[in-house]
Amino acid sequence: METNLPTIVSITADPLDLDFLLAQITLPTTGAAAMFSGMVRGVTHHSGTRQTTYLEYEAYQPMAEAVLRQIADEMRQRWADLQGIVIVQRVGRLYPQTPTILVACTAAHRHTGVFEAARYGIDRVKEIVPVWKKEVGPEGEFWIEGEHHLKSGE
Amino acid sequence: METNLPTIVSITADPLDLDFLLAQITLPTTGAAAMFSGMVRGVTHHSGTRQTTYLEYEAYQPMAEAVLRQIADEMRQRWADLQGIVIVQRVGRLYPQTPTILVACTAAHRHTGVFEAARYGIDRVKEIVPVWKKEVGPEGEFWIEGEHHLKSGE
Amino acid sequence: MNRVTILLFATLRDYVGARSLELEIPVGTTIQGLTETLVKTYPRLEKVKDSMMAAINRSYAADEQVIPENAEIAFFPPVSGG
Amino acid sequence: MNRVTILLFATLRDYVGARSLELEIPVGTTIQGLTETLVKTYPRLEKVKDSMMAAINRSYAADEQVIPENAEIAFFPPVSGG
Repeated sequence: METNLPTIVSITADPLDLDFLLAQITLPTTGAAAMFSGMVRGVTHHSGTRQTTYLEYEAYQPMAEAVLRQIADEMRQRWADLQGIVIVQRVGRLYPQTPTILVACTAAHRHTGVFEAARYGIDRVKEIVPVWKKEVGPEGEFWIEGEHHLKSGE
Repeated sequence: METNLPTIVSITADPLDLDFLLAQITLPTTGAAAMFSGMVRGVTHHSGTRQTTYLEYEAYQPMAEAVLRQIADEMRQRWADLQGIVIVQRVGRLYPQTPTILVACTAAHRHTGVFEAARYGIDRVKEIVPVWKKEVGPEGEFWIEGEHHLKSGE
Repeated sequence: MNRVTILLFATLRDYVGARSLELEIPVGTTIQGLTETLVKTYPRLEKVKDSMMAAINRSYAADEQVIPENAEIAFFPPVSGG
Repeated sequence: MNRVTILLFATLRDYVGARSLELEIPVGTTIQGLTETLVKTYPRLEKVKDSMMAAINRSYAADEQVIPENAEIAFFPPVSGG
């Protein structure tokens, strides 16, 4: 694994700047990037319709950044052609239609696993990164709990 | 197929603004976006190393935009949960590390085919959109030809 | 006769030496027929004619397709966008 | 005795009523032992203790893991980021 390949992981209260972040992982040899972004839903259709006024994201920041780095390492182990990786989780009070996370990875060509790697990255973020969100809406506020219970070794 | 879902297709000489384009396809019900971006490689490793000074992209613009719209329709037919779609191809003189294309699609959740749809979109762009690029480097200039020969019905 | 506009892209433009041509062709001419006419006039097209793609009025057209009146025809090599 | 810092997140913070605690625990205490101690002191944790996750010094820790000296322990519910 080359050590000079860019890996950017961060828990931040700042807005996500996709163009800037993508530029950070675009090398002279880069030809392809796959990205995933999640947003706050203002309206959720799921056994009825729920309105969300905002989400309040909280992180165990130092551990969360360490786990993001672990996920980036897992991506590199599984997809050896990856060049740059970005995993940035935004925290704080986030309103509907605001991007909350970016998982992005680059490679020389698109048939190198970039799509699978980005998908793996967001799946792992939702499984193991210590971040929680409280949903605030017209019917009050409640913490959203993940469904993933860690197995030993994760 | 709902008709008020945003579909943005364009052949443009302007820089791609990912944050802006993503916002255009983020609805109140949107929770996930998958994106693909391609960039100009300055250095290509492929049976030796090739340097690229810049690429000159040319399009048969009205047909290219019609074909982009056709590809967006194909994506919607295959992945019924898609909300917004962006396919923007940049043309003109583009230097290494510059994004040349964005294919992006949104949905309420990530397990809706957004990754597969974005990948399908870029594959189709490379197959059927009438755009060509001339590569200019230290050893002169030459047109890059695609490898896809259309079958009847495409 | 049928007056058509022919647009040429990428390498084909270099081989023909023009971005577009205005041509009078017999009514009933197919894409294949027009291709053969162009190859006779511009012999450099000979080596690429098997990979040439054609469009009629901004839609892909097969060799056997008959060219309608006042059509906008385009010829181009395999695409390489993205 | 071993002096440790305990950090609490999300619902657990609400149930305990604090973001962090400083505690003296017997040397050799495991995560499971500390969890039981906390549940006794803060009975509202009872209903969530089976889904509580723990970290020692910013790494996930299993129930049987022994807590080292001066450790930073964290307890939290299943994560929900992204």
